[in-house]
Formats: sequence, C-alpha cells, structure tokens
Amino acid sequence: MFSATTAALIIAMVLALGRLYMGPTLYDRVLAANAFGTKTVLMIGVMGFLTGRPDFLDISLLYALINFIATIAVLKFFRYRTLGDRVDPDGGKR
Amino acid sequence: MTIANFIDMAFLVFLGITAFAILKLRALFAVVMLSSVFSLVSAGLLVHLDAVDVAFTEAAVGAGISTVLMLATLALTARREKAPTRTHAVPLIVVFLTGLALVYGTLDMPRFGDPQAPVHTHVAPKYINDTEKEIGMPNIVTAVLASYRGFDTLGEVTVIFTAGIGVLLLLAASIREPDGLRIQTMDHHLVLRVVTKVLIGPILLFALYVQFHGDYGPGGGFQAGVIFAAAFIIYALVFGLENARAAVPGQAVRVLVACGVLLYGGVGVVSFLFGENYLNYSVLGSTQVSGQHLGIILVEFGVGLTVAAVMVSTFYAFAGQNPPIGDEDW
Amino acid sequence: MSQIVIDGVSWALLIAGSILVLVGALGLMRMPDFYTRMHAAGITDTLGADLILLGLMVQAGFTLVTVKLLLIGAFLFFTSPTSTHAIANAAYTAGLRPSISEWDTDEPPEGPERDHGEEDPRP
Amino acid sequence: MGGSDFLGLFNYWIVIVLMMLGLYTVVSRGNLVKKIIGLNIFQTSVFLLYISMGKVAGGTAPILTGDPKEVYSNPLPHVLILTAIVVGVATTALGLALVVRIKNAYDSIEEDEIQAADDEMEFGVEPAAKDGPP
Repeated sequence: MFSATTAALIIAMVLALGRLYMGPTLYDRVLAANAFGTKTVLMIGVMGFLTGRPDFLDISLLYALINFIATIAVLKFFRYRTLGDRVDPDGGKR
Repeated sequence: MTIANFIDMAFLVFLGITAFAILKLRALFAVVMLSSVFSLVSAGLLVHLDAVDVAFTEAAVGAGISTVLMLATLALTARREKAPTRTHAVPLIVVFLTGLALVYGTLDMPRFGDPQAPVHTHVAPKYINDTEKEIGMPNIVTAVLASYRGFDTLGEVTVIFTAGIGVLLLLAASIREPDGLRIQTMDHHLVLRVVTKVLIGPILLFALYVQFHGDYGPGGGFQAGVIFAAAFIIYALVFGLENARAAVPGQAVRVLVACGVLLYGGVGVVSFLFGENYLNYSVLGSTQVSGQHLGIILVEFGVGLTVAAVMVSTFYAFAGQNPPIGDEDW
Repeated sequence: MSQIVIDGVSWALLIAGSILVLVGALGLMRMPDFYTRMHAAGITDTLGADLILLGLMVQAGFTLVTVKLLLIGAFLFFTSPTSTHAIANAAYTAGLRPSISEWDTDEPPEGPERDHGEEDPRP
Repeated sequence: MGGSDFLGLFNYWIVIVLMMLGLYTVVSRGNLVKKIIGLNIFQTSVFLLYISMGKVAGGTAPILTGDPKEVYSNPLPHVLILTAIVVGVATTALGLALVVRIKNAYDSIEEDEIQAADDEMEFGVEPAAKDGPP
C-alpha cells in the first residue's frame, strides 16, 4: 500500500517537474518548486514506512521548513529585487 | 525489480532530467529554482541510500542556504545568461570521451550494494562493531565524525572558517551605508509576518534538538548550525536586515565564527593537558564512555557555532550589498 | 482484528491522499493559467499531504513517530497556504492578471504592465 | 552483460552522466553563476558516487538499533560527505562573493565580456567581436 502512495507521489513529482521546466511565468516555477518540495516531504515520510524504519522523520520536518524559507526568499527577491532592505534615495529629505 | 530499485531509478532519472534542464535553460532564476529541486531530489535519494545524516545536511544546505545565496547573487548581478557565442564541439567531445572512460572504469567496480566490496571490509566493520563499546552512542556517523575522525572534522571546520573569512573580506568592503532611509519592505505582508513570528521559535527549538540529539538520531553540529542560520535568515527576510542586525549584530556573529573553531581546538588542548593524545576525549570524564560523550557534545557545539555564524555572516554580507539596479530596469 | 481495522483505515486515508496529490499535480500541469494552477496545487496539496500523514499516523500508533508526523502536518498546514498566499500576492501586485477569456475586454488590465517571463526587457 | 550487471551499475552510470553534465555546464557556459551551479552538480554527483558505494544490500541506516543481526550500511562515506557538503556550500558562497565583486569591477558576469574588457585594458585594442556595451 505504501508502494501505491510512493508511485502516486513519483508521478506527481514528474508532473511538478514538468511545470517547473515549462514555466511559462516565474510564478509558475516557484509554485511548481514549492509543490515539488511538499511531495518530497511526503515521499521521505512514506519511504521510512516502506523500509520499516520510520525514525527519520526529522528530515521531512526539516524539508517542510526549508521549503518555506526558500519560498519566502524567492518572493522577497521578486517583489523587491533584494534580500536585504530597500533604500529610498529621497527618504532623508521627506 | 523491487520497489527499492524503482525508487532508486526514479530519483536518479529525476536528477538527470533536472541537470539537463539546468544546462539548457538560460533564465538564471529558473536555473536557481531547478538547482534547489536538484538538491531536494538528491537528498531524497540519500535517504533512500541509508545516508540519513547526509540527507539532513543536504536538505538544509542545498535547498535552503544555497538557494538564498544564489538569489542574493542574482539580485546583485544579472537575471539572464547571454546566448552562447561560440560552438561547443570541443567541450562536447572532451566530456563525452571522459564519460566513456569513466563508464569503462565502472565495469570493474563491485556491484551496487555488494556486501563484500572492498569499502566494507576495512575500517567500517571496526566502527560499526566498536562504537557501542567505545563511544556508547547509537549514531555511528556522529561517533566517527566527532571522535574516530575528529582531526578530519577539525580540518573541515577550519575550511568553513576560512571560507567565511574570505567572503567577508571580499564583500564587507562594499557594504555601503545608505544615504536614504531604509524601507521595511515586508511591513504590509501581515500573513507572512505572523506566520514567521509563530514559526521562528519552533525552528530554533528544532535546531537545538538536532544539535543535542545528534548522538541518538540523525543530526549534529553541521545540520544544527545550518538550521540556526536559517532561522535568522528568515527573520532578516521578513522583518528586514536592519532589525536582524539589531537582534544579532554582525560584530557578534564574526566573533562567534572564531569561537566555534576555538572551542573545537580547545577540547583537543584540554585532552593534551590530561596527558592524552590530541582530541582523545576519553580522559575528560570519569569513564571512557562519559568522557567521549562530553567531548563529542562540546566538539559538536563548536561545529554548530562556527557553521551557524559563518552562514549568518555570509548572508549579512550578501544581503547588505546595495542592489545597483533601479526598479524600472526590471 | 484490530490490525485489520487499522490497516483498512490507514489505507483508505493513504489512497485518498494519493488521489488528491495526483489530481493536484495533474491540475498543476493541465490548467490554463497561473491562478488556476495555483488553485490546483495549493488547495489539494494541503489536504492531500495531511491525509497521507494521517494515514501514516494511524499506522504508527501512539509513538514518537506519530508526534513527529503531527509536527510535520501542523507545519505543512501553516506554511503551505502561506506560501501559496505569498506567491499569489507577489504575482498580482506585479501585474499578472487572471485570464478570463469570456469577459475579456479590449482594455488592458490595470496595474503596471511588467514582463513576467524571464526575458530581459533591456536590449 | 546480464540484468544484475545493469542494476548493479545503473547508479554509477547515472552518477557519471550527472558528473559529465556538470562538467559540460562548467566548461561550455560563459555565465559565472551558471558555472558555479554546474560545479555544484558535479559536486553532488561525487557525493552520490560515494554514498552509492557505501550502500549495503539489505542494510539500514548506520544508527544502532540494538539488534545484533542488523546489517548497517557503511558509515564512513557518510561522514566524509556530510562534512564535504557544508564545506561545499562555504566554498560556493566564496565563489558567489567573487562573482559579485567581478560584477562590480567589470559590470558583467559573462566570461567573454570580462575577457574583452581585460584585453582592452591590457592591449588597448577594441575587440571586434564585442556586441554592444556591457
């Protein structure tokens, strides 16, 4: 049964990878990468049960976390073109 | 063909496709997204190949920190690769021939998973059999990393330290203090701010768990350091670099970079003073096992400190650069 | 007997989750524009992921594994919609508009017109 | 060559393909960020080679379970690669920092343009192949 879930996840990963490759907009790519990350989280969880040693869910947890951070970084990059603070050149005069 | 083979092959084929797409796409942003996916897939494969500690590290480093640093670089440089101007016949031939030679070389290699392969017959059985008795902790990888091969790890930590210093030397000079007012860019993203505020605590807690549970499960200083750094980086991303610098000043981080290496080296010196070899922790406690435990915890903490500090200061250095590009250019 | 019940429940949950994840991925691939794709990926993924995790939890019983699965589930439950929201927000403020072909007028969409592909507008 | 050979060597072959894709990206692409990503691919493929060699059929992760009959995969490659990954990201950061500085100095991260600027500075010749200002 875990194998069926694994197979479904692998197919879903293929589809997400396809969307990531095709684009066409930047946002599609971020969406696909994010979806791919979620599927990897599930995949690692299921793989632990498949091999009968589900002690390694810490890795899944870390993935969920890192995926979120990467998405936020990407969005900040889109919106403000920098990962630091934006500087308003006229700010001092206002 | 079993389900294990199937997963293995599926992941490897994913990796191949992703690498090919990275080669083909010229939009650098898409390339960075793909390289983050590449690292996710390779970490999945590493879990499948039983390397849970390695997968842990790869997940934190490859998909998290690398992606953030590459995006920061893209923000400062260019968004698109120029079309190639020359033909690639020579590199193609060279690469093809090298690949062919390597494939020819694999024909003599022991088959995948062969328990009689030479790799498995020398030091590995000693580590696997003696860890419980000599070190007394379940995670063999941590035991080998911090105790049996402590010198290696000290070297690696020093390399990270040096690379961190290099980044700071290269970039610190060009961090300009802005004339204008810094804008808190993410002020109006209420959902993001609230969710981030809720998550930062658990992330730091998780990092501590990974740091100190590394003796019993996957984890240790390298992974925990990266997770710590990730918590500070997400704070800086959402609440602004200035606020992050106020919470964790760059000066303090730079001091911590050195502190971690010093702690590692210092543990070795202490074992010297007890009349033993450098980095032999057995003398630190009343029994060999308790000494090893104490030594490994201290050393791992040093590793975590250096890794976290290097990552945070690297991020500060990249994000602190003023982007040279105005809004209308995008 | 109870093992059969546990297996049955967890398999049902796993199958339901798998189907949702598959449908979501299919939508991500087949839907016509960005916002509909996000609809497919964002909503079904959150439910599908949590169903699969629930199925695994039923298998694991009352152990540390279940606690970790619960944490992962909670984490995904928070971050997945947040990411989707943030992506939608970024896309909309950058001027990407949903394509509504039926009501499409000749007027250009509001907001600054920007380039959403990777083509560099500069020569 | 039988089926077991194919399955037994498949991992190594794909690793070699990845390695060569990474190498080709490094040597054939002029963009410095792309080169660094190619280097990362090469690096990851080396990691996978090591970890593949450390796998024992029927083995499990090298975290002791207390069962004396348990077969564990080889922990040594894991240790080597674990540290290599973190060192890898530190050196990647160094490379990216260099790219940022090159961009500041040359206003380009394309290899040919940097080469052209260097030639111009050194020999004072206007290269013919230069297409447009950087």
